[in-house]
Amino acid sequence: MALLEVNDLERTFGGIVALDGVTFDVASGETNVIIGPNGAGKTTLFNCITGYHIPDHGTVRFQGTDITSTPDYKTARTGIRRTFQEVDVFDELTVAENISLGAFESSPREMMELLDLLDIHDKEGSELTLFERKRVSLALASEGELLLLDEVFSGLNPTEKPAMVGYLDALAERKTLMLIEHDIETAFDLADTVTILAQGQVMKRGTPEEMLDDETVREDFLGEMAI
Amino acid sequence: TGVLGGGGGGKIKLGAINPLSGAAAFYGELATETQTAWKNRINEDGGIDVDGTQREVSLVEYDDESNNSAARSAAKRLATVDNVAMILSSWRSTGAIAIAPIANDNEIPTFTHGFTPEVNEPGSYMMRMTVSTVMDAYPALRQVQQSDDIQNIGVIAETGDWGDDTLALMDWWFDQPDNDGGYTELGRFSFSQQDFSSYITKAKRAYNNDNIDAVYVQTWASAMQRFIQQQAREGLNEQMPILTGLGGADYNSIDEVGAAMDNVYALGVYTRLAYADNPAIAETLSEDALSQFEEYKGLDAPMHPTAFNVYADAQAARQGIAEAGSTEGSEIRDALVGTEITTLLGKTTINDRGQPAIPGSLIKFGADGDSAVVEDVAWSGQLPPITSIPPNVDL
Amino acid sequence: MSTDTASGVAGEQIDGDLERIEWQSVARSVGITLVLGLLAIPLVSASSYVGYTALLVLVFAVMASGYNLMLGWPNLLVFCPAALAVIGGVTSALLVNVFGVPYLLAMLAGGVVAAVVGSLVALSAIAIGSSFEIIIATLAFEEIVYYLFTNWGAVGPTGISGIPAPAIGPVTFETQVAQYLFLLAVLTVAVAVVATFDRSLVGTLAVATSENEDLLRSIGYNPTRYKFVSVVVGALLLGVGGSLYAHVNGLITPGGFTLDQTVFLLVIAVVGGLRTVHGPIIGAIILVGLPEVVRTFGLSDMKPYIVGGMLIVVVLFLPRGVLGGLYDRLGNGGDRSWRFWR
Amino acid sequence: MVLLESLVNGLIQGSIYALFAASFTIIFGVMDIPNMGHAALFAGGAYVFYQVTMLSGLPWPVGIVAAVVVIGALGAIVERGLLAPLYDRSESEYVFGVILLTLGLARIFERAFAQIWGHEPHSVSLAGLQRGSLEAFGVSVTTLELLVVVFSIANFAVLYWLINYTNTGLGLQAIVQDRDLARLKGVNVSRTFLVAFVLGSAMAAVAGVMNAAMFSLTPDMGASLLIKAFIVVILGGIGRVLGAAVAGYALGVYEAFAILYLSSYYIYASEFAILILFFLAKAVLLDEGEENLGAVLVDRVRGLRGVAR
Amino acid sequence: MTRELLTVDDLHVSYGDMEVIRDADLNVPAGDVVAIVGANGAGKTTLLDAVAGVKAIDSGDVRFDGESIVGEEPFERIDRGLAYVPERHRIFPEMTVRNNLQTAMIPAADVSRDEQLDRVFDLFPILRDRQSQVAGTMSGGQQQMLAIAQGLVIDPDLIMFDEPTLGLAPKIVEDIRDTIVDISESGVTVLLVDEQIRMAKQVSDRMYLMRKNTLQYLGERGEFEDAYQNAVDQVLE
Ligand SMILES: Nc1ncnc2c1ncn2[C@@H]1O[C@H](COP(=O)(O)OP(=O)(O)OP(=O)(O)O)[C@@H](O)[C@H]1O
Ligand SMILES: Nc1ncnc2c1ncn2[C@@H]1O[C@H](COP(=O)(O)OP(=O)(O)OP(=O)(O)O)[C@@H](O)[C@H]1O
Ligand SMILES: [Mg+2]
Ligand SMILES: [Mg+2]
Repeated sequence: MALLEVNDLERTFGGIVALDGVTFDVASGETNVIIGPNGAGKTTLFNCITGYHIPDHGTVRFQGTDITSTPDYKTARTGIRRTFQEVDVFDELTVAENISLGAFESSPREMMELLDLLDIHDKEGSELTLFERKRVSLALASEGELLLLDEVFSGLNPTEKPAMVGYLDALAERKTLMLIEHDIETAFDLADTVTILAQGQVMKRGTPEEMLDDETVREDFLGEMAI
Repeated sequence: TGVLGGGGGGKIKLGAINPLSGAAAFYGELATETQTAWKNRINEDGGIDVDGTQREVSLVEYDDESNNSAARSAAKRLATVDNVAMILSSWRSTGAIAIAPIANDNEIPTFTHGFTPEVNEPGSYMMRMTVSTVMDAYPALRQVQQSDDIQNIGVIAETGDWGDDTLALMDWWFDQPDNDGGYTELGRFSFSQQDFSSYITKAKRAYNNDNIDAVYVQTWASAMQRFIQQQAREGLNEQMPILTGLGGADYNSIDEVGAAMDNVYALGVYTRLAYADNPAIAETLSEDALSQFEEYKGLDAPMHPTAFNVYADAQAARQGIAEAGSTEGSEIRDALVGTEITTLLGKTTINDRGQPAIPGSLIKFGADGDSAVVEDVAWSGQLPPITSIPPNVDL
Repeated sequence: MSTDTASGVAGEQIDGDLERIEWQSVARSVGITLVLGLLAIPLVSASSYVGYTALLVLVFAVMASGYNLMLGWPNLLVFCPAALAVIGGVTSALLVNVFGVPYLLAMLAGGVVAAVVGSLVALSAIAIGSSFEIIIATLAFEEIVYYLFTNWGAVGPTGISGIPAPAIGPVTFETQVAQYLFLLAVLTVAVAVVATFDRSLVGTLAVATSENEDLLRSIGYNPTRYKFVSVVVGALLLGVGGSLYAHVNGLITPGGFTLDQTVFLLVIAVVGGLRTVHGPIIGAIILVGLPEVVRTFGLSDMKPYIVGGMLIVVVLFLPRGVLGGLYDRLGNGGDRSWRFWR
Repeated sequence: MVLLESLVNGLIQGSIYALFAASFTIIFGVMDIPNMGHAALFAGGAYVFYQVTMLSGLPWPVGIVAAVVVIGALGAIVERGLLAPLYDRSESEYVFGVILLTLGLARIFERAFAQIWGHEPHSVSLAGLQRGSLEAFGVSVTTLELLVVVFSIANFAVLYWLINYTNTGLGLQAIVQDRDLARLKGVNVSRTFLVAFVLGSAMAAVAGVMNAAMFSLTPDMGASLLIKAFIVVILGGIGRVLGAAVAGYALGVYEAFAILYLSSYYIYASEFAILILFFLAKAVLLDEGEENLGAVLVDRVRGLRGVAR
Repeated sequence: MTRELLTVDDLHVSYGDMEVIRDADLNVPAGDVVAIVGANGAGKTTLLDAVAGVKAIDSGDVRFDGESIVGEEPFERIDRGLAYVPERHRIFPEMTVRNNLQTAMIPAADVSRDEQLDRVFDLFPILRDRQSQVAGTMSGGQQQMLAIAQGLVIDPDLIMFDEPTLGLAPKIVEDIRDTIVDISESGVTVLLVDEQIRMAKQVSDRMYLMRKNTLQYLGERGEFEDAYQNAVDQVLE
């Protein structure tokens, strides 16, 4: 049984169709990367899976249970955690406090060790650099079974990206990851499977290699930089 | 400086709680000025004769900010820190309730302007010379009874205790078998109401449907003035009289209302003094009152009905202290209750509940060109001390 | 342990257990209140007027502590503390006057009724969501409470008077010193409640709701819940405070609990320092005491200038209130709630 | 007949609300400054007018100009000197700060007015407009009332144009949303805010003169209007000028008709109850641009149910 | 000799006690694309903020078209033709897309508004479709496009981009790159801050490295490869 089953999701905002019948599965342990043009509906998909938005139509099942209209704070407790495209941490709390709030079962220390946050455990959220914020928000999101990460690489520089890949690799050993990413190169390094979302629909799913082999995909979605 | 408490041999300490800020600040300022003028006059004359010694008066005044808690702390402070012999004036009703326990516990006779059945219990140290809203309505109701033209009245009253009591009185009055006529409640409004046109529209409709022949409006002076002006502007005054009580509190600005006063009946208790030149009004005032009023005019005190009333309170206080020959609160109270007190308002008695029986008259106004004139005295006599509804005094 | 020393990181700071409340720090807050309160007794008994003022300070400190819970932690701009207080006061006064219920029970009932009403206020405020709409809706609610009470025969515009002094069993607190001690005891309990809330996970989460609700939801907490708890606990304290007010003064009038009173409580809370445990006490001392100082110096005429000027100065130079400002000066963050395991 | 008259009454009452609310809209609704001192500016304008015309005997246009200039300048001082330092604060600190600070100012101003001009009500005459009256269909209104209606509508029209069709208005909206970005995008932040605040103050001054001419002049003349203005602006939707105009008139008309049909105690209570229901309904139905009502409702109900978790 | 449109001389900028930019010199020739690369927190954004006038400087000089603009408010600089697209799609979230663009045009007194709107809409057709959408509800990438459009809409002489491709899909990144080349060819000078470096290399005529608060000149087009490798080595060490 797949860990996450998304079936025929639809979501509109006024006249804008953000999701238009999205169906796919994510197997336990898999790292799935979602790519696609801006406004394709990627973030909306995460919002619908977590219950942040309620889809107009379709179902989301997690570990076999229907969670379609479970509110977000409950899905978070059942094991789906996410980061936001706009990196968010609690500005008035220290790193250690932030992470303690996020962790229910595992020890905050372990998480901080994993993400190299021990040294800055007493910095306040508002004092952090982007990379540090990203790590803290990753830590906040890492308690679940399934982690939905929205553009974790964006804004990181060439030295930071490999480090982030390292963190995600470590997480991927224990968790199932879904990443939204525009940085094709980095994303494909991590991906077991890739999903292309465009205009609210799944265009193609496959391994990174399959994607790179596909002429139209390359042309329409990957751009020359990925080649 | 030899200023001891009420019991000592130095100056007699009197307290004053006046609203110097907040909604009622205007009245508070009048009170301050009047009390100061009174005190200066007394002290120039050598003070009050207390059991053979002439003692000067000193005043300790606090602002009650037109607010109960502040009134209460002020009373507490006067009672416990300043040890005053008496307290003069507190403008508001709920303020009077707030200070009543302090006055009673500390046995400090207190003159208040608030109308409050709650404080008018037997043995109360809270007393007043002012008419209450309930007393206010009494001459108007008599007028309804006597007049052939006015059978049913529409009543418009403030939201709040005074309005409630007015309506309660109306209920009781028209329930009495001897009193014919009736009333219709036309609406309540808040103290700060500025625009009365909707109420007037409603009154007009009732009048045109023959449901009412006049309106009785219960409110304070400024709002009353606005009401009268707006009703006059509707061209309604000629047809439909306005009856109002308000103890005639401050129609001293009638000049500003002018001809709008046409066909208005207002209760004069202290207002009358302002029209003392008018022979018909002078008729209703006693010799004593007139001569004391002459004296008042010689003071540096405001020519305002509220000021007349504050002055009367102070006169009563003086009489009480002199008669008791003591600055002991309980003795002053004993001297005051049931005794005939002479002030510029005329001869008044205060009963055990602190309620006055006081002379008054119902003045009917008319117009002369642009200005208002006294047309008629519709009723004149002693207002009974109504202490509860139904009144336990025969009206 | 060795890793700790190696990286210079104390274990406790990192492995803090959010569910565990540090009772020591709560006890410290309570202790400070109690000791300073008791130290002030000579002042209270020496002059009956200072004593009377001290009673008011304590009553307002209890009410403002409750209000501070709504304002300070989740930053919910609920503008009807006076309504909640008067509900508590009226409930307790009627229970004692009409039904002869023992005072302590009546006081708790006042708190509970206020809390029940507060829960409706909380739910509405949470549903409404936008700050200014919450302000107006709760103001409107306060007006409605005022109209209902003035219109209700049992209360009416002149309110309820002749309310007996607080009592426990056969002991009635008649004298000022006795009343002071009783009020101090209640305030101490209130401080304990606030401090516990502050050091608890719930308090920290309430703060977090004011910062970022979406993030909070994404890690499994429902912000609604923490806002709700803050308002309900706050309402409980306000109700108890209202009951104290009624029984200490012997009188409670609906007209005394309208916008002016709400603003007064707001000013106490903000001047003292929002989101601080002792701020409301400091605020009450300043705002109840100031007019008396003004009176003593014969500056009654100047009072609006003094109070107005003080508000302006506090806002401009001490935005976190007197106590908040002090903590900032001291640089230790004071008892800011989320420092819960330090 | 009565209905027509009530409608007229309501419109006039509404105009008074609207008159006050109009100047308040720009300061509170658009600039997000919950100015508790607005009633003081309102009364201040009237006092300046009173001083200039009634006490100094100058003609009324001079009085109007003086009111506008003096109160406008006062507004400028308040905005620059006291409010500007608060703009950088976090939202809750800002809201509390502005409320408390302007409350303090209101106390000071009210007291100062009372000390200078006394507590007693004064009447002011505005070109004798109170006297003239018009009559149609048996309903009579004074020229002044008509002028007030026209003036408040004109105020709203000007504001509407200013907010939606001018650079200043656009700049204002931008500043309120993101001050730093607005500055970065080239909005002259301090000038725009100053201009708007001064404009709001000056409008309040003229409104105060009219109100005083209609009724009477006291230091706390605007106090009861302030809360109505808050209601009107928020009911109309923060930043929505036309919304505020409609809400102002709706409130006036509601009160005029409520007097006819409702037991009077309940007029205000019902008004407030309707207000709360309106906010609740609005929160449930129009959730920040969401158009999927069903989903929003489900969301909300769930949010509330979550309390019990 | 090319004219220097923007010159920064001996610039010092700090936050509180912390000096973030020390002794920076920068020359941007008219018509060129100049890129600044460097690690996070190096001070690139601060430099652009200082040039745009939103961050006060400690000392040094900033000249635009020969005149010193130190002390001028941002609106004065924009009126001179200096546009700035800040990092991380800063837009006005509660305004419509159209009003966002209108707001950006406030200080540019002499541009023809409708024409400019048309021009940016042609560049980003999605914005034309979404003119009346509330900007904050658009996707991250769409917001970034709007932010870029806000810069272009005033028809500037010099436009500064701070990481313009952040969060954009690869295809759009290429579009943006082409746009930069296009506008540069039409005579607009571009100052580009980019972390991707790859794009900076492709489009720029001149490149600087910002490192530990100092600005280091890397060279002209054609010289980048070595200089870049050097720079990367330095950063990594
Ligand atoms: N709350 C909303 N209201 C209106 N439209 C919305 C809302 N949220 C998303 N949209 C629209 O739905 C579409 C999908 O947006 P979404 O944020 O899911 O895109 P995305 O794939 O994450 O894009 P990006 O890569 O740029 O972040 C976009 O056209 C966006 O404008
Ligand atoms: N508002 C601020 N207050 C204090 N320090 C700041 C502030 N903004 C930036 N800094 C500090 O200034 C330094 C330079 O920041 P800047 O944002 O200019 O770097 P950058 O090169 O643009 O980095 P990035 O690649 O992350 O955008 C950093 O160390 C940062 O922490
Ligand atoms: Mg997205
Ligand atoms: Mg940067």
